[in-house]
Amino acid sequence: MLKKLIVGVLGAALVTGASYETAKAEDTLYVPSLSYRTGPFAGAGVQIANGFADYFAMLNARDGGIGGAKIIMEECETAYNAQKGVECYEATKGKGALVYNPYSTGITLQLIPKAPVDEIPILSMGYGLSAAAKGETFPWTFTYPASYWSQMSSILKYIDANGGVKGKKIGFIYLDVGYGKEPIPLLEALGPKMGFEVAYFPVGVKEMQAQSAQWLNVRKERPDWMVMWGFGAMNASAIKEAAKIRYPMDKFIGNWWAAADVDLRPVGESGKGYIGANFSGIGTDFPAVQDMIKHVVDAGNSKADPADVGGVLYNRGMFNAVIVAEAIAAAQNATGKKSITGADMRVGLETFDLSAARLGELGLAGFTAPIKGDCADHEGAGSVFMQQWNGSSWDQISDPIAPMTDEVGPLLTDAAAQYVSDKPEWKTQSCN
Amino acid sequence: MFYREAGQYNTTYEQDLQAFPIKQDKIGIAIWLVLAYLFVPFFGIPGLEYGFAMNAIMIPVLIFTITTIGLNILVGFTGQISLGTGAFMGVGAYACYKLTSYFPDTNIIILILASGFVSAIVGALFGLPSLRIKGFYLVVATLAAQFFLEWCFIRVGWLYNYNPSGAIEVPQREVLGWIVTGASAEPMTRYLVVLSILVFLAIIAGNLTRGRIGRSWMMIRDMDIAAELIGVRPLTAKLSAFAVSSYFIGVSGALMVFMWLGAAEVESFDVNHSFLYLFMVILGGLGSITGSFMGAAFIWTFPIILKELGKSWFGINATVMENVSLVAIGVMIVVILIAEPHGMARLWQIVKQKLRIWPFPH
Amino acid sequence: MLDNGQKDETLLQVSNIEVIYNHVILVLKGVSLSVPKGGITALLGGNGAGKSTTLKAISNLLLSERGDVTKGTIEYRGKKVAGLSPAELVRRGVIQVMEGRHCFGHLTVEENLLTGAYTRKISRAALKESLELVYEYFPRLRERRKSLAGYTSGGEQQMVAIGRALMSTPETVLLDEPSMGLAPQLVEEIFTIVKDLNEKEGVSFLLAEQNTNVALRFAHYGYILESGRVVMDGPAADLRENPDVKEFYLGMSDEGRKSFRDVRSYRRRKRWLS
Amino acid sequence: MTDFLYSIFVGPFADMIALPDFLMQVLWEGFVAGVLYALIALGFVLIFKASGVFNFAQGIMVVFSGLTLVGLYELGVPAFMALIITLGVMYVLAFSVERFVLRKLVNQPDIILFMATIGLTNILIGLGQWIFGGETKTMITEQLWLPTGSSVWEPNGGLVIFQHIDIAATVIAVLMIVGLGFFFSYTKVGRALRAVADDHQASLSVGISLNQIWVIVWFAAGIVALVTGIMWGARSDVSFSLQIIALKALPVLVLGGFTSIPGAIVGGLIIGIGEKIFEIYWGPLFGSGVEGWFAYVIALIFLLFRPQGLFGDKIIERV
Amino acid sequence: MSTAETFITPDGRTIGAVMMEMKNITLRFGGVVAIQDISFDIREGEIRAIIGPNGAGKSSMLNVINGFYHPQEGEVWFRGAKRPSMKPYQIAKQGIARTFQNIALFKGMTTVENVMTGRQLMMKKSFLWQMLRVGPAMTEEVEHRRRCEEIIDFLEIQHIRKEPVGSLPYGLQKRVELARALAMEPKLLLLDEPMAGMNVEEKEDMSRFILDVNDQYGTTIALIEHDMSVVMDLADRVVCLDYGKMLADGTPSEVQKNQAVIDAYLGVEH
Repeated sequence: MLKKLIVGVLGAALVTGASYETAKAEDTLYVPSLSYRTGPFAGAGVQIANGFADYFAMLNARDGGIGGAKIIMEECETAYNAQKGVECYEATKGKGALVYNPYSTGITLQLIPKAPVDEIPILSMGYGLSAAAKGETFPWTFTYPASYWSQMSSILKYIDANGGVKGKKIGFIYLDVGYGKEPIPLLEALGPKMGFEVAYFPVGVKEMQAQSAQWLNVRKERPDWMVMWGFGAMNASAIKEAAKIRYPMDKFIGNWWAAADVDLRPVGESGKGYIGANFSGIGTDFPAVQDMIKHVVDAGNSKADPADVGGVLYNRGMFNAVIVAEAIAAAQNATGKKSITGADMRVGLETFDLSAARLGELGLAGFTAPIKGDCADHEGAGSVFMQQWNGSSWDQISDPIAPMTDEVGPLLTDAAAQYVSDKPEWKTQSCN
Repeated sequence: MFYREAGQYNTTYEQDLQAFPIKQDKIGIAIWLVLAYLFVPFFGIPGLEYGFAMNAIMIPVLIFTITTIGLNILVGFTGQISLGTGAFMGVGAYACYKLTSYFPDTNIIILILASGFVSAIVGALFGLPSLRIKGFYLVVATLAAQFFLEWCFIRVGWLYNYNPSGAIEVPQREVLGWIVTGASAEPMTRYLVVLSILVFLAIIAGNLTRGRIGRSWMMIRDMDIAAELIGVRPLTAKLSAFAVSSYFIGVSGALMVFMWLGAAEVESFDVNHSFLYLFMVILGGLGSITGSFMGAAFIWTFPIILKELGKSWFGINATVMENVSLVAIGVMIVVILIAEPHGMARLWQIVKQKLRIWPFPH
Repeated sequence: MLDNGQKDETLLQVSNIEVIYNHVILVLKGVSLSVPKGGITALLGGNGAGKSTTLKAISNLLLSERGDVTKGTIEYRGKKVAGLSPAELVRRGVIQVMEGRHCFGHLTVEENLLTGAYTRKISRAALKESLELVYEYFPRLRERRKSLAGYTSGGEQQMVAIGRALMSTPETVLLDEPSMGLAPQLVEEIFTIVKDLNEKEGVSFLLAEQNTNVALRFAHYGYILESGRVVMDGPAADLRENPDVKEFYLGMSDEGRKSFRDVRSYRRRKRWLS
Repeated sequence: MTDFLYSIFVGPFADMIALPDFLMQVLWEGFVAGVLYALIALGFVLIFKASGVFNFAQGIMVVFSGLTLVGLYELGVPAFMALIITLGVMYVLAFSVERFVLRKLVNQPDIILFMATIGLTNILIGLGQWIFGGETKTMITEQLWLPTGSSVWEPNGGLVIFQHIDIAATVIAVLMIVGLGFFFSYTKVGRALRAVADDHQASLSVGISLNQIWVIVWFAAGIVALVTGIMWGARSDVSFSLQIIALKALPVLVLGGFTSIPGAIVGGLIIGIGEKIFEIYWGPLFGSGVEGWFAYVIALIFLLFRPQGLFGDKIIERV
Repeated sequence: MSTAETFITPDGRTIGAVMMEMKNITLRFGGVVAIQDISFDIREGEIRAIIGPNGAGKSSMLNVINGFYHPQEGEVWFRGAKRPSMKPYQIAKQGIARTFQNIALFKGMTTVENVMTGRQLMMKKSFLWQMLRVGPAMTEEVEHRRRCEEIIDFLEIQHIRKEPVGSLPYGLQKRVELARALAMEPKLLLLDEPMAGMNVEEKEDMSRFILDVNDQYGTTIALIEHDMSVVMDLADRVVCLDYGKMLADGTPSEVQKNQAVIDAYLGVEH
């Protein structure tokens, strides 16, 4: 018994060692995917991971990779757990990882200081630390297409355009962890300026599915608008509770992690009218998505349920892959190498330019607003559009709304300064 | 054959009271120490990439060993079940974070060791109910600690310096010119620091458990009423167990964030982690310091090994293996409890017994 | 009443059993006895002599206390008992009344009695009939049928325990220490009922008892157990007259016995010599 | 200072009086939550009474049963067929637990058994995720003929909303408790269950098979878990995060006592209503989110004064 | 009974002054009366037996003496002073040790560790020294270990010194328990059925140990025992309880002749 165990362990160690060797073959691009198909947020994690994986599989199948180099995409299961996140990071970084997409604010925060040391950039696409949008302070971190603060400012603009924000009370219901608390400084800064009042409704991770107290409080506070920073099982529960207290759905806006098909499907008809922010197109009408269906899904190489293809989170996972792929291409152009490094990738991300024309070439015309980043701007001034749930699917109801860059920018600068204030050794870059 | 104590006699009580009275054990420990101090820091684990071996295996395993020893003092030696381990680690981590911001120039290792005292106080405070209640009721009390503390970590902004991200981020600190915390710290440095703290604490744990105080804990565990009638003060015994246990756990929490994770929010201290540490104690062996090493190493590396095995041998994806390892650990807990409640430590002893008489069957 | 000469059918035959608790503690070291049909057989001895263990070995309740019969056999009506569950034994007519009046305290007296019929698959009418029979023997229980067993007196609890066993229409009852903690008159009362049951209903009893005096007055045959061994056995009447029994168990006469006080020097010497 | 005292001792009550309909709503929400806590606690009590096992896995059993039901439905099994199969699964679970865990751990210290049920929790989480995936699933409320929608009561211009599913949950919980009560009081097996709860040895001696009884109680607890899973799932979907909420049953038990069914119910209602009231009216003083620990801290304080719970028997220690 | 400072037993042994006096003790559990209005004393240096049928309240009485139960009524006097309500560990400090009816050894420890627990109260070295386990802590540990080894030697259990007590035979466990109590160097030793379940030979051994302890260390002993021959031989005075009530108190021969005792316990033909 014991002998077998020892043999097994030794064998496993050898195999583990061996598997590191294989990844370093010629002309490949290694992209790790820190996914979570288990754990409390698996519902969202599965969709994102599928979209992310399928796009690279499609590129490999259709174009033979990027610039002639095959993409090796490897998933590592984090279960949305910070400790497992470190393990995954360590397990993959040695294989020539180009970029990390942690998909968890907790893991992102852990990786931010590591990125400059290991010289592997982080792309926290629409999550993570808002301040990381400041490229001068955070040379290695990117938040394309927008930071949480930018998103919140877009949402405020939407509210302002639909009945005005002045004198209104905005209820902010959020998952009571780092992620949910991110926009609070912005709300507190903008509230007095724009003349609105905020009521906060935190939802503990444990109470994600028992929110009746929060919604009773909503009933008591009677906010004019509700904005939600939720995730996972919290979203559907919140919308259900809102329906229960008969909160008007068209005054209830979820951020881009609280406006997916998986969130609204359980709610169904009673969620009709609920509004969500989004930055990635919905549906399968885009040629790129069609290619994915053709080359990957129909070929049986996808883990995704065909019904989920084109869904909000699937497409977002794909969009993440698009950004990575475009940045790789940019890096290849800049360096002239087929096989690039993490440092090259950073250059690619800093010269990232997803124009409307390029979107068209990619088969994603109208999928998202153009994004252009540079050395100083790591969020690309991304716009969000609003979508509304019609009881069974999402309809886009607004054009892309640009963030209030003037308002958000200084706040981001302050936050970035605060982040490095107690880190004397922090490496910044100068962008002039 | 290899493990015989024949011919070794202890002629004084001092000799008999040593931690490892048998010569082979002394040699064994020496080999382990040489490996840990001279081999691993330079070569990592053979067959594994160095950074991975250090950051994903060695450092966390050492840190969790401290946690496990701490929890074992409470559960294994004193018989008081706690499901608040995760939160007590959090107390250590947040305490250390606050200390670093108040004393930026103090040696970080001293701060880490000092932060344990904060969690020791908090632990003793939440241990107070154990004087009146025991068994499952105490489980509920420790859950109260767990959830209340978790709430504090979120709600009390002072704890994370009102950081907008709500997380604690580790500053870079140097000791004698070596960077020991922060992302720039070399894995080797961090490993050696953690290892030394572990060795130091393990010796203390070993000493305590073999002496008067350890006996008073075990008396409470084995038969609290008899212990009281023989003259153990339940107050002192239980609270000292809670305090010492929480000290270890707090130090390990500080180490976890400062030497390993680099940044942490409340998720790293939630109740699921409390279960994980309890599993380490049970599988390793209740009431065994050696077992704590085994339990921590096993529970931490098992899913990693399983994941690799699944991927490279059977082509099974990580998701399935994640669930398989959940089930497997669950099954192992049940099996160990049925077959050998003293866990892997006891199995190891049996192996040693067998070695002692090898090659003869009896 | 069983006449001395009359040799009846043997119901229970225990041959040379050894019992170990927790794999280490040897409690019985070769106990043999037999219980004839229609008799009251007494198992006598002090605390810890192994009386209860013997009964539990027979009724197979040992397993639940980590005890194990490691040697010897127990046969009931010629069939080996080993491997049968306690429930199966009850079905075959062997039921134990446990020491210390193990009543179900949160059940009423009547419910307690009803649990005795758990193994029987019978109609309500038959159940009622059995209940009536028990109440006939224990009129006190009829009065208290609705009260919780936990609130009844020690004697009543002992009656409940015996009555509950009767509900299974047993052939043999293993009765463990019925007199424990009871006032003398109550002991008398209970033993009288036992005798009645034996004579009128034909129930055989194997009785473990510390109170040698009472036991020998009501039993037909007795075994004396000491430290897990049968040291003496014989018809009750003979045992009562036996001088050793008189001295050690009936507490009479004190002559010719070595005092425990003298043991010191004697044992010391022995130790030095050996 | 006076402001502070006011906000603790006067303000909340003034709020309550000012909006009586809102108070009603709070009480109702608390009541429904309490019913669900009570149901989980009930599962605990059943098992604890009969086998002395403190079944930590009761919470995950709720999730697992709900997940199995919905998972089967999603695989195309008709709703009621899925319900029956789920019952079968819960029976198999009960049987396996008795066969492979309880039977092997007879006479071990309680704490060992407790830890074994934590191991069981891990197994069920792994199996559930493995077979049915980790996504949040929608309870098949309508397919099981459970009501949806709500009714409104408007006392003096106020507004109190009653969800039909909540009413149904209450009714079903009451029916189930009455049913269990009947089963325990008037059936042979029920009597045997109570007998086992009182005294294992004596039950064995009268021919009650403990193994059989354990299967029955674990199965009964499984049924209770399934009902809880359906009701809770209908309120807020089935996902693994429910497991942590299910831990709230522990403070409920502390309040009610581990062995008392009425205790579980009363304890559930006290915790359910208490934490809602506290969260809504006093929560803001603490920065809200107090629901997460309120129940535990109340239980902790309660433990210090009455360790045996509201309905438990006083513990006399012996040597 | 004489109230003089000392008196001579029929065996010719000299018994000292009253050490402990129980005055009108009543103990109830809920509604159940375990001990009802019982008074008796224990004198310095004597062997005092408490007899009575099971459930008579004997063990409860020991539990009152060592402070585990607090009687609702009555007083306990110890060495001429009324004893205030105390915690068991405080009473242990006064020099009262005991063994238990259902062996209460620490099952997770070895024999020598169990015996060492008896020295707990005498070990003083601070936490810090304990942590380091060198210098004074080690000296102390060795010193007490030596005393324990003496007791182990005295009770002839050297061969099981390093065995976990859980796996020892019953008789040896009883002996280890006695060793543990002796390690406390008690002034009053309470023995709860020290010979239950032993054969004659083991009983003889145990008798010898009890007498030696009484003799060599001058320890006062109060014991509960069922085996009447042992009681009659060892005890200087016997008190007989029945159902919480006192039946008799006196020398063994007096008690043996008492009609109430015979009726309730010893049993004789009617």
